Amino acid sequence: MQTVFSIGVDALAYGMVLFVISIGLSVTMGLMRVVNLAHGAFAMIGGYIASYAARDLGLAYAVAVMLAVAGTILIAIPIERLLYRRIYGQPELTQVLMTIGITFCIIGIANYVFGPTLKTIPTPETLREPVSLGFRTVSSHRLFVIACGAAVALGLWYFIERTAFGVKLRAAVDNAAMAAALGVRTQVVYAVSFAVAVGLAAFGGVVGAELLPIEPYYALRYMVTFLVVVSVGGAGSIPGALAACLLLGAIDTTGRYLMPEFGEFFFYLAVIAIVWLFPRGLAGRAK
Amino acid sequence: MAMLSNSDTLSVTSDRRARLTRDAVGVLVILALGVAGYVLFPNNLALLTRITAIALLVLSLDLVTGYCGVATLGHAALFGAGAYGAGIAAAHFGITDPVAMLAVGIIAGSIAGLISGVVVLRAHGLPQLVLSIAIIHLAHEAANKASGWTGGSDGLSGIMPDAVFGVWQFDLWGRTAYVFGIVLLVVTFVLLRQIVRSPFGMLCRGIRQDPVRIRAMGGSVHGTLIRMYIISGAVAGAGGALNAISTQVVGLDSLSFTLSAEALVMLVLGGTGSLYGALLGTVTFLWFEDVVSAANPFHWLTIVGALLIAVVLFAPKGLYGSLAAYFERRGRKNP
Amino acid sequence: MKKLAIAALAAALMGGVAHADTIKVGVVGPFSGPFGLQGKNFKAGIDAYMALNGNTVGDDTIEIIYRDIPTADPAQSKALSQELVVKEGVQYLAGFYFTPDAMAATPLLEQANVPMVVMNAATSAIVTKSPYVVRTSFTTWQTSTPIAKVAFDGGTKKVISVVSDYGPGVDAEAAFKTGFEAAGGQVVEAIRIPLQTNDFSPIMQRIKDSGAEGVFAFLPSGPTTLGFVKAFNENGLKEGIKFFAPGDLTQESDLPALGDAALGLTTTFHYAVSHDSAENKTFVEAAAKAIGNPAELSFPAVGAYDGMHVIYKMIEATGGDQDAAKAVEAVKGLSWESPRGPVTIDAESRHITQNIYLREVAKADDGTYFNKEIQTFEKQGDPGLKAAK
Amino acid sequence: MSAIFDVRNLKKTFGGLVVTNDVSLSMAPGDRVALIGPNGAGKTTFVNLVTGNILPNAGSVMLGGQDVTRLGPTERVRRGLVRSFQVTRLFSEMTPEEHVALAILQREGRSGKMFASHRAMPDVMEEGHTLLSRLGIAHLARHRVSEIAYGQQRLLELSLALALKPKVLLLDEPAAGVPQSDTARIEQAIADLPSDLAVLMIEHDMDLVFRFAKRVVVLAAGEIIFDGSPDAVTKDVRVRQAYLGSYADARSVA
Repeated sequence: MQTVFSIGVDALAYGMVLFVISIGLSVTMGLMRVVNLAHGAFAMIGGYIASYAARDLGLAYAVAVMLAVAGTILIAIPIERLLYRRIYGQPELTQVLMTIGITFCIIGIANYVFGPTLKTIPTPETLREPVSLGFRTVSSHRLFVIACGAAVALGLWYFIERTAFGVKLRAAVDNAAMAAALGVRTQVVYAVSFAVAVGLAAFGGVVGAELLPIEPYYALRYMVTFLVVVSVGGAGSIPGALAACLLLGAIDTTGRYLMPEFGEFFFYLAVIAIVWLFPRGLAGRAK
Repeated sequence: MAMLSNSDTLSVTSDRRARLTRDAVGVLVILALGVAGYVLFPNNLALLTRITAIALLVLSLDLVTGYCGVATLGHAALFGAGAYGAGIAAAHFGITDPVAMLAVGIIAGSIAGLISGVVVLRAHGLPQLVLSIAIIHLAHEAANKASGWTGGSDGLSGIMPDAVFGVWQFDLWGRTAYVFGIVLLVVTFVLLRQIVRSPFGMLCRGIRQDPVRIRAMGGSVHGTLIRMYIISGAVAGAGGALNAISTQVVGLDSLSFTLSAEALVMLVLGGTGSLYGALLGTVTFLWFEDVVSAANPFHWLTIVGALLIAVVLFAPKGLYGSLAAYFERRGRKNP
Repeated sequence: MKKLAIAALAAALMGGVAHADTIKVGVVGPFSGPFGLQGKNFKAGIDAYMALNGNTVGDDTIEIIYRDIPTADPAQSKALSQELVVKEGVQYLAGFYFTPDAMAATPLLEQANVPMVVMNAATSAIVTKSPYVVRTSFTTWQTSTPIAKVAFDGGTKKVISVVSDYGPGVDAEAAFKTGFEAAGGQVVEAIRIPLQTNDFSPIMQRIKDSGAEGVFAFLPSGPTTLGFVKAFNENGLKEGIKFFAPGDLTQESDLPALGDAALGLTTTFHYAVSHDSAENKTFVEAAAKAIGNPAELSFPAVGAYDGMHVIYKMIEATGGDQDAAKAVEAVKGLSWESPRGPVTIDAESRHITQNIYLREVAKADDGTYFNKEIQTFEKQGDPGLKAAK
Repeated sequence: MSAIFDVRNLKKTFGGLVVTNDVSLSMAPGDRVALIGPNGAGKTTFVNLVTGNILPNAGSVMLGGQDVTRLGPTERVRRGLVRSFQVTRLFSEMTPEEHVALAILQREGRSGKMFASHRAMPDVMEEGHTLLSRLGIAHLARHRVSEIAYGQQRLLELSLALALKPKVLLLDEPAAGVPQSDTARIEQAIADLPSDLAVLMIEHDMDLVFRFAKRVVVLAAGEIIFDGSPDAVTKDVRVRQAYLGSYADARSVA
């Protein structure tokens, strides 16, 4: 029984890490209809900035996180203006080509600037201490990530469903021409959503770095995982992404505990089963 | 009425002639490039053979992605099945005749195509992409687990193909392998030209553009796509077998997500929905990669990335698509 | 071009030098991609050797040609090796980080009359694939066997083994199991985990539940190792369960990222950057200069450095002529003082016989981490070849 | 004459909402029936039920005496129940010639052929050409659909349906979106439809309905409230109520 709880905690923590890192991709893919394979690259940029700020400059963790988010958005703005703007509304395959190209470039530059070694982001003392849950201990960092996941989910939900900007965003997504006719400046809406998505990527990259460490190939290594999680959840749906992350996290963790040899099989068979049952994703909307 | 049917039959024959001419030109271009490769780069035949094998994979991907509109990032499963099929036949069952190995590869590829098709066609769009990713990972893991048969991560070695038709030995310079590959490519290309222009090919293109319309015409969408997937598997399987025969080794990379993604990149680079686009994309990407990675083995990835971005910005229909559109425009301006 | 050739010819005739050739060495390795750091170490080792020993042997100038294979890809390795031989005309093939890449190129050697000097790939069987293969690195069996003895002698009787599910991992598992059970210990469970593993918590739970007193681990360097070691600490396993591994896991370039989590981990390996000898000081100084960032230096560099030593000896013996058999024959039984300690190329297996050291990760006064050598197992051959027979 | 097309007591609910309730409609070969009704009357649902894109909760669809209620859309097409779309659904990168050839080959079960070209099949080419000539678009046979005018696309849509040689034809607003200058062509084409074909046309344009139909069926709120001659329909109290009522509703909403 204790083992079951223990696995449950691990599964929840892993699922939340996946959620925090992937949710930004869900925004770009679901709301902006861009297959953004460079999502991991932006998460990586965030990680590098935070690592540099916290480790080399010795800044506090919270400051490093904020710097990472702001810095990544700053880097992303010209990329959005020059490159992404050309692929809004283009066929998916064109978007794939462009964003893979961007990913390659960012990897190359990161490799050149920061070198190929792993970069860590020093966490404050309080996040390093193990916390006792009675039946086991977990690192407080994991609890922090779970809390971040919950906060992001709520915040994003509020942002999209309850704010004036969210209304504009949804209008622009459903019918860009109509929204433009109603006076919504769709270019601005897209730019802001892109910034939000990139900011979330950077945030996820930083808080998830304990599990998915920062190195130049981060951007490619975890691309598939992000893509799978978002698509299984149904792109653009926050509850869907959350459900997918928790479900896949649970299946992955349990599978790896019960039969570690077949961990990969468990995960991908589960993916096939879920998509088979929900061909549009867990919370997929009909087109 | 008589006049009409008369002129119709006339146009039928002249059409056929025009088509045959165009096909002949296509084949001649490939052959000419093949010979040019042999003469100009006699020391690069191993690379050229590898390009040929990958070209078969990209052609095969074009059949389902370009002609049928199926998005997949797991197409290497078909290629790998062919490679391992041919490799296992040679290493474990003593089937070392290259043509027989090719046949085994084609059959293995077709079966993999059938299985992939059944799974992948269950969903559309992103979830479809994810299904294909799941397939390639499962295939990769399965091959890793079955190391008794596949050699696992060490790769399957001990593939010693006989001489082609008992005459041409596979040599160090890779001449035999190269000619074998080019012949295979030309034969495949001719067959595929037929298929994509046949009623079946038309049906596939129709499905890509509007499956609802095809159903309203009484056409079977799923059945047609599955058939195309099997054909695609045969082509990819042939590519895999060629790779196994020419390099005499099969590694897990031939069943990898990376190879699948690269194949898709090459296809989109060249232009989807055209066999020429698939070929052009493969040659451009692999040649470019070879040149820049030899020039700078440490930072070539950045340059490849820049190339991909440039293609999207300046040739959004892919290299071949944009070239064709350019010439069409010019042709119209000065007829 | 033509003019140049004529000029060269004229120079050769007038100078009357009979043999001033350029001898090319083709080096295949992962110079970009996720394993780019290892390839960088190859280059650092080679550069260091050539900086210290010059780029000529006799009258011949040595030229290195690099070819990149980012991840294990035997077909590509074969194609590139073939290209190196027929197009570039290399007399020696070297490098090879991954076993499948080395294996794929071995069938070429006899036909091409080219020796292969393996600078890393660590599966025992490679040297049996062709009589022209010489290895200057190590095998997983060689580095994993001593740790079994260390574990047993240290009082650990029950061990769970956790390895990544690929060739080297399976080798390590077998090597440890053989050594540990021969000593009288028991491997209570042997787990193979997929290469792609992000979250190790469930594995840690599994280790806890197994009731073992120690864990033997083998994983590829980089994120996987980091994740494993971190999870080992975070889940509180460090108290109570002992950690054993070959030294790949605590390679110097990963230590800064591992940080305090790695402190106290014991591993056995053939080389530590901190090895205390004059040869090593010279080597580290030159290699650090070559690689740029000294923190990136790790074991593939020494494999490459010694590999170059072997190649130089081969060129010396053949006088620059292309004669693979003679070249290989010349280095059989060759002994020298490597930066890692005294080494010999075993005449029978053509694999390197060397000292294996027990090390512990420690923190230096300046806050950096290093592998501190605490015990030496002298003149270790490769037990893997015997095991395979 | 026996019914070629017979819908009995068709019912469909979405959740708790009844969209089609107990609808029955029968047609004989040669019938020209118009189906009209205010917006939201359930016409689209009715078409989807008949073509098999959605399955009914109750009731049956008979085609040529056979029950096809449980068959999928493709199978119904193969048995002679063909529809056209309100908004053209054509393959923008293909030519009219290819469209028609594909439909003919599909009808004859030859669309799976891999090693032949339709252009090398004189029978297909001739039938296709005849069909396109009849609708006056033969001169466009080799232009891409994306390059031809919308009115001509509507004609192609119609010729596609005809190429399938249907027994029952469902025309979903065949003149919708067509510029005034082209409607005459389309009307002519409809008037020239084979006389043994049963045609059900869904249409808003009452002028067209009156010129075309021998019989009018009115669907309102998911039920058939009128089935009779065009003359009688304007005088029917329930029809007036349904239309005027919905007009009043529309006013109040606006």
